[in-house]
Amino acid sequence: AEGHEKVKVGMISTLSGGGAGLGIDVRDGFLLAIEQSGRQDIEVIVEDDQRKPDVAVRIADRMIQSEDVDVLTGLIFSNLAMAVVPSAVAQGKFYLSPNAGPSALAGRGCHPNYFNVSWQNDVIHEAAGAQANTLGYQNTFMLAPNYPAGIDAMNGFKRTFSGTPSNEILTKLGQTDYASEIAQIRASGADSVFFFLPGGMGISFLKQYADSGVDIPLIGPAFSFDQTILPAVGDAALGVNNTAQWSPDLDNPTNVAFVQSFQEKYGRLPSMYASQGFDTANLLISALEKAPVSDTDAFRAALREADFSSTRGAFRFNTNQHPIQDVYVREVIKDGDVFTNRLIGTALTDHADAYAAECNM
Amino acid sequence: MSLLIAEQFLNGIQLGVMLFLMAAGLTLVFGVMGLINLAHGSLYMVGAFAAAFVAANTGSYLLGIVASVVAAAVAGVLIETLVIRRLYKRDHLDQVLATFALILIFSEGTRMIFGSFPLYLSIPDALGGPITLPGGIEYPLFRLTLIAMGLLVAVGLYLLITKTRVGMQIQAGEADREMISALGVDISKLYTFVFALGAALAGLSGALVGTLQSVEVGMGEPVLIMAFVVIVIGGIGSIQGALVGAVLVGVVQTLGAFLLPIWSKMLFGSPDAGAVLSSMLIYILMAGVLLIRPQGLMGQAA
Amino acid sequence: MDKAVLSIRNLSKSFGAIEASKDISLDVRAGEIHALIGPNGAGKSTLIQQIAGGLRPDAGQIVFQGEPVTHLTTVQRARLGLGRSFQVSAVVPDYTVLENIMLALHGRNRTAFRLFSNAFRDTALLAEARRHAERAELGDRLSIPAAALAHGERRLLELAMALSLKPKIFLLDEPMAGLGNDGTQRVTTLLAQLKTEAPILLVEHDMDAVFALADRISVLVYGRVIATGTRDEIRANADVRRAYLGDDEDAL
Amino acid sequence: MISERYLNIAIWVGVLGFALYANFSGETYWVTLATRATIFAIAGIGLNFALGYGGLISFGHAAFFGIGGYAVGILASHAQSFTPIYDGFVTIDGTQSMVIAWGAAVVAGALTALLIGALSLRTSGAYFIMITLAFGQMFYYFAISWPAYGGEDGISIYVRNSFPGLNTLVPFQFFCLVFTVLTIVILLVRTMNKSPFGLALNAVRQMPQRVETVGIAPFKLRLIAFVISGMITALAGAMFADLNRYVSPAMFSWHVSGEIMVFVILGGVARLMGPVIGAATFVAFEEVLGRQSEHWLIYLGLALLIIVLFAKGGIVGSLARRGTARHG
Amino acid sequence: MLLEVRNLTASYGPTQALFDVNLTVPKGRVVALLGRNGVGKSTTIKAICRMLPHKSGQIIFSDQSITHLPSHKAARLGLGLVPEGRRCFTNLTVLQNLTVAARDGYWTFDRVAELFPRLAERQNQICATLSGGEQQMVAIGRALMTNPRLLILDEATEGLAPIVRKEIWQAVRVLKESQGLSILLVDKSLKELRNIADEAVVLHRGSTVWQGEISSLTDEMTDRYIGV
Ligand SMILES: Nc1ncnc2c1ncn2[C@@H]1O[C@H](COP(=O)(O)OP(=O)(O)OP(=O)(O)O)[C@@H](O)[C@H]1O
Ligand SMILES: Nc1ncnc2c1ncn2[C@@H]1O[C@H](COP(=O)(O)OP(=O)(O)OP(=O)(O)O)[C@@H](O)[C@H]1O
Ligand SMILES: [Mg+2]
Ligand SMILES: [Mg+2]
Repeated sequence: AEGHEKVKVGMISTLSGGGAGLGIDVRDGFLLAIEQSGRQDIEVIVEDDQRKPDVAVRIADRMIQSEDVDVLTGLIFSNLAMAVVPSAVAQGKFYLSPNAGPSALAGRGCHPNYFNVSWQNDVIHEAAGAQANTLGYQNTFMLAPNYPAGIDAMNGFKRTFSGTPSNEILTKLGQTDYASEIAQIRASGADSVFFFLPGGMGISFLKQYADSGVDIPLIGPAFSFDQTILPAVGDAALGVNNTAQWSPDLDNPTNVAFVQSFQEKYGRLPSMYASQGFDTANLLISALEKAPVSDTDAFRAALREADFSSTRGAFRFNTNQHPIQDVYVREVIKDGDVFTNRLIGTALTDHADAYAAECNM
Repeated sequence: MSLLIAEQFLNGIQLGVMLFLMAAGLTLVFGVMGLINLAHGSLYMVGAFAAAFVAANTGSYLLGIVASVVAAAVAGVLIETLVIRRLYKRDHLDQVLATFALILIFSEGTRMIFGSFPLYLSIPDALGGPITLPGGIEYPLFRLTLIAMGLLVAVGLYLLITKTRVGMQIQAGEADREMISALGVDISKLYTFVFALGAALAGLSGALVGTLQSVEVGMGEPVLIMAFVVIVIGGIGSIQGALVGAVLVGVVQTLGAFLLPIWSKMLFGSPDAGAVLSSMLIYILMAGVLLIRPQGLMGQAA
Repeated sequence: MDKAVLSIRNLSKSFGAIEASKDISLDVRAGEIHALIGPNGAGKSTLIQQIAGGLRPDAGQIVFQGEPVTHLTTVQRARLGLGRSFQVSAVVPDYTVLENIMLALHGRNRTAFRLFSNAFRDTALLAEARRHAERAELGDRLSIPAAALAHGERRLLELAMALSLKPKIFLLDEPMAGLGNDGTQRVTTLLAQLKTEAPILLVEHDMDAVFALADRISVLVYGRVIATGTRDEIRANADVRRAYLGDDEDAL
Repeated sequence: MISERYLNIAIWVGVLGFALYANFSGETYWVTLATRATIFAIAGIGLNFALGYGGLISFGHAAFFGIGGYAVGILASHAQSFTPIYDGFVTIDGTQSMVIAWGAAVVAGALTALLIGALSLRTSGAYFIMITLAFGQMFYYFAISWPAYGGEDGISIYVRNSFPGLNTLVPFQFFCLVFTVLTIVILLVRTMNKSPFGLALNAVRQMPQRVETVGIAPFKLRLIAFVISGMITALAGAMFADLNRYVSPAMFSWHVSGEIMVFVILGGVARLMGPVIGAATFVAFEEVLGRQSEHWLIYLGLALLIIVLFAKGGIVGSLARRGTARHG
Repeated sequence: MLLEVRNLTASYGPTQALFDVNLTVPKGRVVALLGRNGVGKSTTIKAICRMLPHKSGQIIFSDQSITHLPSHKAARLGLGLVPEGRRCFTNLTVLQNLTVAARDGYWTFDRVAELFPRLAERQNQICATLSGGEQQMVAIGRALMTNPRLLILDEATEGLAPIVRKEIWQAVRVLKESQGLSILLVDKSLKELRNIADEAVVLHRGSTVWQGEISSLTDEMTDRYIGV
């Protein structure tokens, strides 16, 4: 990066194929913050990874080898992050994660150039466990797809949950019919259902659950209740408690301004992913104000300070450069014609992930 | 427990009929015309999107369903006359590649029109909620409707293929296109019709099943693979086979996902092995069936 | 009888209710052409297939050069020297005449699983292939793909492949079908020569050829051998006339 | 129309020339792209051996690609964490050596192909297509849900494996290695196709009953071809792992099987260099179109469609007449 | 004149198979197409039935040019083809094969069954498993059931037992006499053809060399062009 003053940011995100909605929101939030900063010296190159690890790697190679970017960001999915991040940071680039937080990168695999601006994967589920305690649930029926993030979800929930799970079911990744699981839920006698089913799986499950007539309350991470998905689920999601580090009605000035300007610019409500993209960009800008990216150590220190005002309120980095933050509980409501979330409480305060101790940096 | 197993068995059959419905269009196009149409899933998606779009704008679910059939059939006619028609004489390979290309075009095209976010399509009030079956099991009415539709389609297709001359002509066309045409049958027009019918069925099932699931770009892909699995297990060219295959897959999948983790927990103290196995189960089933009967359950020996 | 190269003993085969072979016994002796005739659907091709190994008999024995071969696969039988031609031409369509014959030669020499030598390097083998082609009067069609041959020429190629296997017996299913008059003539001459190399079991509907060539004839009707004998015996046999030849003398 | 032989040489020179040019003009990333294309080409050549010559339309070659990748990934991950893979009466350690890891990948590919082939080759036609797809899917779901090696998160190989005498981290050196392998594979396949085995294999595609009656067992022919094919594709998978320094279940997905098939058909089925030009074209499309628009897949789709419909015999087929007769 | 072919040429890809074929089939006559193996008899028939892309020349069927018609339209005008190599629909049953393209007229399943009792016996058997001769019967029956005005038989008696062949020739004679059906046929047995055909067309290397009454075909001609 010697010589030129510009900062090049390479954003690799999922913009086509399944899961594109998430990537698009991260990108839009990120670009909004850059635009609002008015800084012309930040050049953002956006590329689509199609949710394929090898494509992400190829783009990362190009950004590093030929476009000479300084900072990488944008990946949505943990498996893509695992494909790109280790080798990118090994080559001396900075990586700011706007969404994925695999445990491998939070614990033993942590790296001085890797910063997570969203959450470690387990955290949102830990909050759900805590909320289950608050609601007095004793035996919760647990449901998640059979892949690492699903297993992390189960573990995260159980880490804070003080009752005993009535059953834990790992479904096939990409499953679309849940009649069988719903029958088991009905027969289980559980007092609540915790589920982590991102994307289309969650939509299918919620619709079918609502139609089945089973009325055991649901609880889950925000992923199935986010603004990218809610319009497609509709009534079926109403009233469900879900946990997230952000909510559109969080009452702090940064957030109020963010929600309003995002709506103005893009004509839709921002999602949690949009807020993460926005925060990531603001973190970057805050650090650039203190040190040029070419001065690696100073820039890294500046990032570590996290001297920016986050849409989610208080934000600081732990030793493993993952956030310490509050995680909230939200409830799905219908506001006029629009389905959205309302803040109803805080599940975890100043919460840090469970892997920080394993990270020796 | 045994009551739950009984209910799961029912769920399996229900899933099976739903799979048949998803596979119905493909049964016609792949099973009878012998065309490997990877774009089947795209037509399924077209149907679902058309239904969601029309239902949202008119407020009528029924109109949405009609739209799904029409849109998919129109797409079918277009695909057939522009692309597929040139491929009958080619081998399976070119068909695979061309229809693979169609998947890309349809998926991205849909995304260009509707964006990347899932669409809303929900069960109409008249069909919503569970009803109580004799025997005391509560079962969603909409699922029962799907079963009825699936069976209806099965019977209709069966009659079309085996009892009508059109059905015979299609099959003859698969064996020797040039010859059936030399005997005076306009096989091109017939194939366009059949392909459009297959597309319409795909679209219909996309709308119906999409109502229960999520309407999003890419929703057709798992359907595509499942549909192929179902048809191959049943035996290519046999409607009854496809139905039997679908129900077998449905039951094995449902009971497997239910029982394997339980057994694995009893045997090894952890449900993991069972969960791993159950996610591979239908493919194992398919490989197993083909090893014992290389031409599928009801297929004719080549 | 002592010189039977191939003996079929009490062979039976049914497809559901259709009994295609019923307790068939017959011998093919060294040096003879044994013709197998009979109405359509009598079970001739089915019998040939059972001998060649494509179909498994329900009951009975096939003895080839004194060894029972009933349990062997087609490939194993081909290697023992059962050379077969098909009723419907089955040559490799994209291959030229020469390539088709070379394929047969590599099969015969058991060199087909050599991965790293050139199939066309061996000049002796190439010369042999040309010889076989010439015998089947395809000498000037060597580099024509089989698909582009006329129907009749394809039959000749079929024969050329069979004879290049140097079999111990030829099983020929309607080699004259589709041949014109001169073609039939040529094949007739060729077969007459071939029988000195190995006996022939010949299925054919061309009675001129059969009566010109066959040393003995067996007549199959509804899966059963109703008569075996010399040409004259068969020609005179009333049952055969009724079931197969028809009474019209001048058609023969 | 030019002779296929010259076209083949032109393709070979073209790929090499592109990489040389890229390297000496400092476009490191283009070298990486050329490496990617070369590796895909090898995967395609593997498939082409079964599909083009043997008529075995496998829709499950991702299984071999993935197995090759995982062989390298697993060995490397054990080497990185200094834990043995197996510690019974013998101890098997991981390795960071390409020679050993790639060799292991080829052996693993052969064994997998032997297993899948022995079972699948009992079927034919569309059934074969689908049963190979089923096996591919089995591997895919197994890899995703089996937690030992990362599940869907895959395995990161932090440092590319090493090769004696080379610094494999230098993109151009790695390219040279991969390109040499490609050249050897091409020559091997060419030899095998002209051998008696090739003669019989190409025949069994068209007329199996004939091959049988000349005393050659079709099943054995096909199985050998399938195993060779699997080995070549597994080798490509191994190199792909080293290229990306990462393996994941995505390598097993049916999209990968489809893409490998696209290389073959695009370039020209049963053409020696078909997969090479097919893979190169695909990588170029992906790169050029991918930068144009978020909706680049639609253009890729259209391009593929036009090629299938109007360029019969793929790129090689429409540029070159059939190579001279075998005994030419 | 029911069928008239003028200066027909045709190719398979780069190789030309027909150079200059001329022939006529008058109404109610049986015309034999003669020539050695590979001279282009089957190619001529394929061209008439519009199964080969058109090259040049004219094909006129009952006063209408069919030179550019697609094959199914030509067939509907009344061409009934029994192709070389039978080409039964192997995945259909005998009964289905016969009815799949049937058109109304004299020929019904019952009449075909009378001609070939074997087919009635096997009506529900899948064609793939029929014997060669049985398949040939299906091919003939199938063409008859389209009730054509011109029946085209390309080696239709190939592989049939002598007794069946005689029956077929007998039937052909009946068709001609009782129904005035016109017939174009290729067969290898000149002896049998002489008994039934009225006229002959002789092809040599893709060109017509002679057409006339079959009775006036000289031995010299047959020696030279057909080979007896
Ligand atoms: N797989 C099968 N299933 C049912 N029937 C069969 C099968 N194979 C053959 N057949 C029947 O067995 C009988 C004998 O058939 P085969 O082919 O041996 O006759 P063929 O004597 O060779 O007659 P042709 O002279 O007409 O060729 C026929 O009636 C045929 O329909
Ligand atoms: N599909 C094809 N591709 C290329 N050439 C062909 C093809 N079919 C036939 N030919 C060639 O065209 C010429 C005429 O063939 P055709 O089949 O018309 O002959 P025929 O007179 O019917 O002979 P036969 O009596 O053997 O049936 C032959 O030289 C043959 O090699
Ligand atoms: Mg026969
Ligand atoms: Mg002919």
